[in-house]
Amino acid sequence: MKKFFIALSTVALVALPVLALAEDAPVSEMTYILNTFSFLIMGILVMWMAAGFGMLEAGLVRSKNVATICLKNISLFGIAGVLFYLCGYNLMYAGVDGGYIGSFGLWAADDAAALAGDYSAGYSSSSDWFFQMVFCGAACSVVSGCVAERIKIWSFLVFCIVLCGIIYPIQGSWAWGGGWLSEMGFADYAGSTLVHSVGGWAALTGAIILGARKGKYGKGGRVNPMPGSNIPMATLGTFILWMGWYGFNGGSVLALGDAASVVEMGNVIANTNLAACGGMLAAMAMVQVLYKKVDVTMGLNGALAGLVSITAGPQTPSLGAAILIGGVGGVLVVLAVPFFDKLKIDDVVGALSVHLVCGIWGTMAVPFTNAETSFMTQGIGVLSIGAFVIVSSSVVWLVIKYTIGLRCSEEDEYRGLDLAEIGMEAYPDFQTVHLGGMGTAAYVPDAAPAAARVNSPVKQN
Amino acid sequence: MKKFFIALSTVALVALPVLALAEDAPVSEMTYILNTFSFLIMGILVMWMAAGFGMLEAGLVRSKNVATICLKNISLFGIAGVLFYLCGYNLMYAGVDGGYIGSFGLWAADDAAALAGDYSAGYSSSSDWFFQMVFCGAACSVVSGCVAERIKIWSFLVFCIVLCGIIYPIQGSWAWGGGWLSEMGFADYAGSTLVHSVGGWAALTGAIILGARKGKYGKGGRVNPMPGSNIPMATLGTFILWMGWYGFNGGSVLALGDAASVVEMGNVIANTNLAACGGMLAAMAMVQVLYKKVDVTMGLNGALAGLVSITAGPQTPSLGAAILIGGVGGVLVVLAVPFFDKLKIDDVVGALSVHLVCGIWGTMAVPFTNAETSFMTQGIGVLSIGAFVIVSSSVVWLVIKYTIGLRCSEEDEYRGLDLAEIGMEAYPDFQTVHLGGMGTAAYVPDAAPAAARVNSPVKQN
Amino acid sequence: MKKFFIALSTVALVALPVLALAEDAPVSEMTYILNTFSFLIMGILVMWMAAGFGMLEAGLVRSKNVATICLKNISLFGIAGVLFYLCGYNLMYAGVDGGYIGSFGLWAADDAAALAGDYSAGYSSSSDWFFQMVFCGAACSVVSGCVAERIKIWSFLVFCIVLCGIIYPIQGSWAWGGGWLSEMGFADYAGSTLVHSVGGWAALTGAIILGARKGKYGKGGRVNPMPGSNIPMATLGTFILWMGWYGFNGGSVLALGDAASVVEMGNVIANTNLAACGGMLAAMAMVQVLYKKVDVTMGLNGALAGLVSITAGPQTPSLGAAILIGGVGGVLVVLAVPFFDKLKIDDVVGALSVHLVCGIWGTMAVPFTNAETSFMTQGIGVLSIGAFVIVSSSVVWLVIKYTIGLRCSEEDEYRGLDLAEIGMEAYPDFQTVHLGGMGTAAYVPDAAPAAARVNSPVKQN
Amino acid sequence: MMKKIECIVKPFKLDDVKNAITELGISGMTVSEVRGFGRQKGHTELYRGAEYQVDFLPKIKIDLVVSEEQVPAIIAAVQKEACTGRIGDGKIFVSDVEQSIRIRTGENGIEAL
Amino acid sequence: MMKKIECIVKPFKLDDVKNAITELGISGMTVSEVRGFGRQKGHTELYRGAEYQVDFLPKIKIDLVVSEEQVPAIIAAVQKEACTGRIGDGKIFVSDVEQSIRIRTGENGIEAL
Amino acid sequence: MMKKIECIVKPFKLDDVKNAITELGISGMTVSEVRGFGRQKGHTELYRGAEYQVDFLPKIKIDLVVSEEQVPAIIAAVQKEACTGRIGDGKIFVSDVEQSIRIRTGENGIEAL
Ligand SMILES: Nc1ncnc2c1ncn2[C@@H]1O[C@H](COP(=O)(O)OP(=O)(O)O)[C@@H](O)[C@H]1O
Ligand SMILES: Nc1ncnc2c1ncn2[C@@H]1O[C@H](COP(=O)(O)OP(=O)(O)O)[C@@H](O)[C@H]1O
Ligand SMILES: Nc1ncnc2c1ncn2[C@@H]1O[C@H](COP(=O)(O)OP(=O)(O)O)[C@@H](O)[C@H]1O
Repeated sequence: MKKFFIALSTVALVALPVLALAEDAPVSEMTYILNTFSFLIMGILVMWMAAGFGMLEAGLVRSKNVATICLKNISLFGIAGVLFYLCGYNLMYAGVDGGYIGSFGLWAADDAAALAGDYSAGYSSSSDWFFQMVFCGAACSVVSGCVAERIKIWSFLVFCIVLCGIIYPIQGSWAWGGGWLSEMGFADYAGSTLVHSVGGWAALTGAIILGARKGKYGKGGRVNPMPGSNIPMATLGTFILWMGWYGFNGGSVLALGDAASVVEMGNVIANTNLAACGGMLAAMAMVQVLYKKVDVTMGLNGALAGLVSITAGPQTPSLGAAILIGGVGGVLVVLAVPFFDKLKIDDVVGALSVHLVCGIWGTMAVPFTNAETSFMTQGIGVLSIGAFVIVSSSVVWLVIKYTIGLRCSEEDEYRGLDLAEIGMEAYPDFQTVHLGGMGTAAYVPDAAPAAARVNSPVKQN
Repeated sequence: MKKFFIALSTVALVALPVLALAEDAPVSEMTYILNTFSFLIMGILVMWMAAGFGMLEAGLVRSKNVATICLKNISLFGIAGVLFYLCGYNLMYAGVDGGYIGSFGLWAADDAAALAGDYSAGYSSSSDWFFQMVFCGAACSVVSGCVAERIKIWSFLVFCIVLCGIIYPIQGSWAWGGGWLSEMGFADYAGSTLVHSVGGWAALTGAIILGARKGKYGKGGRVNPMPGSNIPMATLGTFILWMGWYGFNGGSVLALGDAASVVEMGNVIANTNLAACGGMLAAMAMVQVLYKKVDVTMGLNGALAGLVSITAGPQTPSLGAAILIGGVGGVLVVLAVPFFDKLKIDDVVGALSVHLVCGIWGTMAVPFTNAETSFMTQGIGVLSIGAFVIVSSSVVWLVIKYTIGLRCSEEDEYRGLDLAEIGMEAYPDFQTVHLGGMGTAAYVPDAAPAAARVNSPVKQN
Repeated sequence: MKKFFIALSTVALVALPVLALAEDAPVSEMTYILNTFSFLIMGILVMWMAAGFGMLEAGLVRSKNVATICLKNISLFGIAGVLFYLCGYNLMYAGVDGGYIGSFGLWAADDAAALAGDYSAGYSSSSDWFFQMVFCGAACSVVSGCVAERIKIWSFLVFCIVLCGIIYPIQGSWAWGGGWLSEMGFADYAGSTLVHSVGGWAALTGAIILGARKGKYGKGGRVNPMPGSNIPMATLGTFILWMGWYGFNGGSVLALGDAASVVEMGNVIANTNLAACGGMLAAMAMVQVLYKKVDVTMGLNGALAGLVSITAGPQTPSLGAAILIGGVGGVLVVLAVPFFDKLKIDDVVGALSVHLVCGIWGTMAVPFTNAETSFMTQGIGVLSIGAFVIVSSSVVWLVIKYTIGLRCSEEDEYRGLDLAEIGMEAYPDFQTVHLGGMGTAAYVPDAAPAAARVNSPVKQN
Repeated sequence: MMKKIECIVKPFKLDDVKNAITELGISGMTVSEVRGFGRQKGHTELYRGAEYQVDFLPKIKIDLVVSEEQVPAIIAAVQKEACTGRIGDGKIFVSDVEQSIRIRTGENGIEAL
Repeated sequence: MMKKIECIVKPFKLDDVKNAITELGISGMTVSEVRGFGRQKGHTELYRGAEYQVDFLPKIKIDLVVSEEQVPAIIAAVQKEACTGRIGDGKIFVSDVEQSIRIRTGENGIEAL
Repeated sequence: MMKKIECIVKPFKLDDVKNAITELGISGMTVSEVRGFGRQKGHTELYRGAEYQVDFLPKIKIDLVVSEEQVPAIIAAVQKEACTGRIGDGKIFVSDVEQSIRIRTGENGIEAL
């Protein structure tokens, strides 16, 4: 229900008796300023998460696909901005009224009332647009990591256009836009479901329709690891995401102009932080126990898992509960990664385990600490949004597949998308290791149909 | 005219009828606090751009010059701070009064009035100093990328001292300091001209006086690419710059203490974002069409081009217009890069195309959406500042050249500045590729006079 | 005395006559909001320093230990969060009352008063908890860099638990918690002593008890450099730290709700910046003079030295004095690095020189610009905290050493902790240089007892 | 007599070749990354509006020192495994080795392999 | 008879040498990065207040297998192109190769080159 | 006659071997990084829940071209310095070199070394 700001008062949605009083008071200029400023600053932090996803993914793909993933991550953010202006915002927020969709149309700022001294809107319209837009970008970023290393760049960007312009806003209208799920009481504070699992479902259908990277799954269920090329970059990405998440959740208070909001913001940020701590430490402990080594990428994923888990309800738990909610997320991610591998769903960076699995967990965990929500309603939200995204994104992936094509050629996959699509190497000065047998840049040929290879004599390597 | 804060009211410069009323009201303590806080937070974001330039340039130079460019980027920011204290701020803002220059002298904070309860200054003096100082650093950063890979480090830093201490503040006084250009009505909201093209002009004269890197231009007009060594780092740099730009433009509202300012700030940030989107997507499309591949560095440059383009007037366009203004910038950058190469002006990171060309474009584009400006005045501003910087920076470059020397020896250039001047490698653990024929770390000897080589028998490689 | 917020008034500690008036006024809701928001935003910047330390250290260790240092840096921040909740905050702030220690117990938010309209607490409790917690993380980060490349990861994390949960909060209670040092008038504005030199002392005892890396010190006092693997990453880390430091010092005003606080915040941020500039430029000049080259890592350390130096008193100096205070720090660091090497105390990233030496210097320099402090009291603070941390951390290090062990085996040290403890390479795609004679990944065998080598036949390389 | 066999193969064939060789009972080899120039042409790369030719392609060189009688079997195995039928599959060169020493034991000749 | 020519040259000479060799009609070569130790002394580097000597300098090794009669021309070409007249220009070593196979076709001897 | 000595050693032994060789009056060598496969087994790495075997271990190859009479002394020196007594210490291979040229001067044979 959050994110649908009721303009009469900045505090209408905060269920605290003391505020009954405030609800009738007109919004003051100071409140208007602070609410707006919060949207802008917190929105800037959320934008920063695009860089975090970019660095995380650049660190976790092999060096031959690094430039491509960089380009994807920055250009999807560009697409999110343009599409949210062209149709996304209005589809999500304009006249949803308990229904299933907003209206089509360019978005335009309108702050005439505020400039005339009526601050009842609560915040400037651009600041709200900006804050909502950056969330849309985050959903896209989830997809890019999962389908990396084999998808054609323009095909991916076309998918992003539809995701940002149509899929994300329609489902978003159901809860945050004041649609049917919001009426029902579905609670997703900052987007465990609306952002993370939406990205996750779209990534899941994409990964299935694309298929696994060549050589990832060997004979007899063998999983061939394809280690990421730059661990400190992945760590930096995680730090950036962690930082940005303070804005993601903290900004979702949607107000700063009264004491209750700022108290809530403090709680949200403290809980967000401790959920990340819990997720990371739980994942590290789990990996140490299971594998006798601490896989650093699992630790990173654990932190993100904690963050995703708390996102549906960061305002209600105590700090201890936040650690637990995050911690369960951290455990889930360690179990989910090999699970998806067993299903031969090839998720390059662990996006499904982090964003989809923990997005669901986080949403379902809300009723533990929030008496106003029910498992039933939360489940309906998770399922309906899941179903919608699975169907709609599958259609889009398939249309792309049978028109401009989705997957690069096997040769291009072997050479790497950087050379094939960008004509550039990410690290041209460095001698990179191509020793197949070292498991790194491995191309395990048992997965490659010999015929295919013989038919394309030009690009061979 | 912006940046010259008229102390009577925080809103005096915002031309909105409703504010006529506010103009006479005394500045409240809250307004004073918020204005100051905005300067500080937005200034921190602008400072962060120094890191963005550093990472962008570290990613786009060859590995043998990476440590040097890192050092240059962080030390120029140190120089900007010290020089803006020693003389820059006062030259730019103290007693310009419609003239051509401020006064010499150390800057010192003076907030006695505010501490005594008179908030008419509008913000604390240190916060203003800090916000203006970080802009000065940005102008220097533009230069460093363009003249990279061949300039001696101390010579570069000497140039920075003059740029930060003298050239930047003098021209800055003309518009933001309340000098003659501001009286004329020249509009440069956050510095398309005053910051970016100033850096661009200084870089241009530097690049010409220094000459191209050895081997960059072959016989018969052939351009030998020297690819940057670390694309994800360049991408990170672009993300950082994008993030910092919200502060660059958003902070240039110069106020946060009233609703009109915060509405403007929202519009500025949304427009800034969409101009970057437009620039990036236009550049990517353009490159795809021209070269059949998406050059990721062009995409990055496109985003920056969009940002520079909107900077002169981010408050007036609609979102659609912002996309267009940025988009034209993106197209310009794709055309400008080979253009400068044709002129054999060797710009290592594309700083001229981004900051100079789009800085001019952005300034000239203001009248399209801002009725209070004219193409004539804008042109006068661009030309007069251009002329001043060209002349003054040429003098400085030449003085350095004929005293301590500007360019490293050919041998040092071949070995890389990291070994020659820093005595250190940026990536000592990595085996770097020196296969000349691969176009990477290439030293194309047809550009090297044999005699020169024979005369320096000690440092040969 | 700072950091111990007297709830009656947000400005009680700012010694300005004009505020006598304000002291009696009740805290307004706006003041409450702004104070809280300042804690949150500035706290986010301080959290970001954890990433800065991570990148700095990842850049300054050899590639074979990079993944491990990344994991350590992110997980120590997780530990800081959990421990500060479990016992740290209350030990530091609950009922210290001029004494030596607070009380044990979980921390929990309590904002009932504010929600009921009584804003005398001055800020929300979670925001305060968050802001204090991130400082605790910073102290840990100092340790990790110093003892890198040879300490076992779980042993290090156990130490962090004790440091965050017990050592840091106890000594913190003495000054910031309102304990005996604060009663005495000891001044440490943002933690030159309480954070940086605490980390430094703990690192010092750790480095001594661990011993130097194998091969670091050769026969006849020869120092074998082991260059860091990624200079741009180290530079990025420094930029991040610099940025975060604005929050570290600026947030330590502990208030934003009145003009005096925000004026102070402006001064703090400007001084913080110029101290960094001074430190960096002084270190660079010093290195150039001493070694005829500009060692970039010394420049980076110089900037950090300036930041640490100003941290004890960033509110009182003029800008010029801030440059000097930072500049002395920069000189100290250049002298301290070889000094510790002479003592054969192996500090991988220069943490002792930066955080310990300059932490002491900064604390002792406060009386130069702050008449309310005395060298005597400052000295007592430095010595008492130093003594406490030396003793307590030595005990912890030794207990770990004789229980689970502290140092990895010689073989693991040679292979690198990444393979030994994480089972992963930080840069698996890159061919790394193992040419011992190049001084890079060198393992100088004269330091390795032959017997030890023969006894472990399995893991040989 | 001992022979040195140098095989230059496409990088992704390393695993197959290694397996085939070890199946012949050869227990050691030394591998290095090289760049090959040959009939197989390189590719063009693009950087900031300028295209350039990259002539050298990544290849793997496998060095084997073996006893003379093993040579034909090894050649056959390498050729079988490394062959894709397309240009650039690589070469096998054979030359004499006079002496071999195992450093650890000082063993000599065939025993050292 | 076939010969193997190993040329160790300064890295920036690779292009010139490659061009000169291909002009002689040689269509293949294998290149690797090596570090050379020789009369040409290394340089000192500085790290955090301690200087150290780097003895090994980057060099390029070019391996060519050619027919015996081409050897003198190649040696002459390489020497001409790779020579700067200063210490460290490198070496050319020639040795016997007994057998050559083109993996793709199985061709043998001179035809395989 | 000239001989080529190829030594494959553990990376951290490079310095010692280099020093021992230079003490014998040899003034040049060429070093490259290689990966060795042999009796010394590799190690397992872990990545995101899947373990895998890394078979190839980093080794250093030192190439020396020397006059025939120096060979025994060099072999002895290398063996002494590079030996740790544990599996994977490496090998020394010796073969013929027919001709040597110093590019800078055009000197030939032993003088070129
Ligand atoms: N004469 C040669 N000497 C040394 N190496 C060669 C020679 N000819 C080819 N090679 C190596 O063999 C590789 C493959 O050769 P190429 O001519 O491209 O195709 P093919 O193996 O099908 O003949 C080259 O990349 C190069 O590494
Ligand atoms: N005896 C040798 N065996 C193998 N390589 C050698 C030998 N001597 C020199 N080299 C290689 O040749 C390169 C150049 O040798 P150097 O003695 O420095 O100068 P020059 O070529 O002028 O004699 C060395 O860096 C090394 O790679
Ligand atoms: N037959 C061979 N041909 C080429 N190189 C070999 C051969 N056998 C071993 N090597 C090299 O020698 C190294 C050490 O050999 P290994 O069998 O592991 O131990 P040891 O040297 O103790 O016999 C290997 O890693 C490999 O690089």
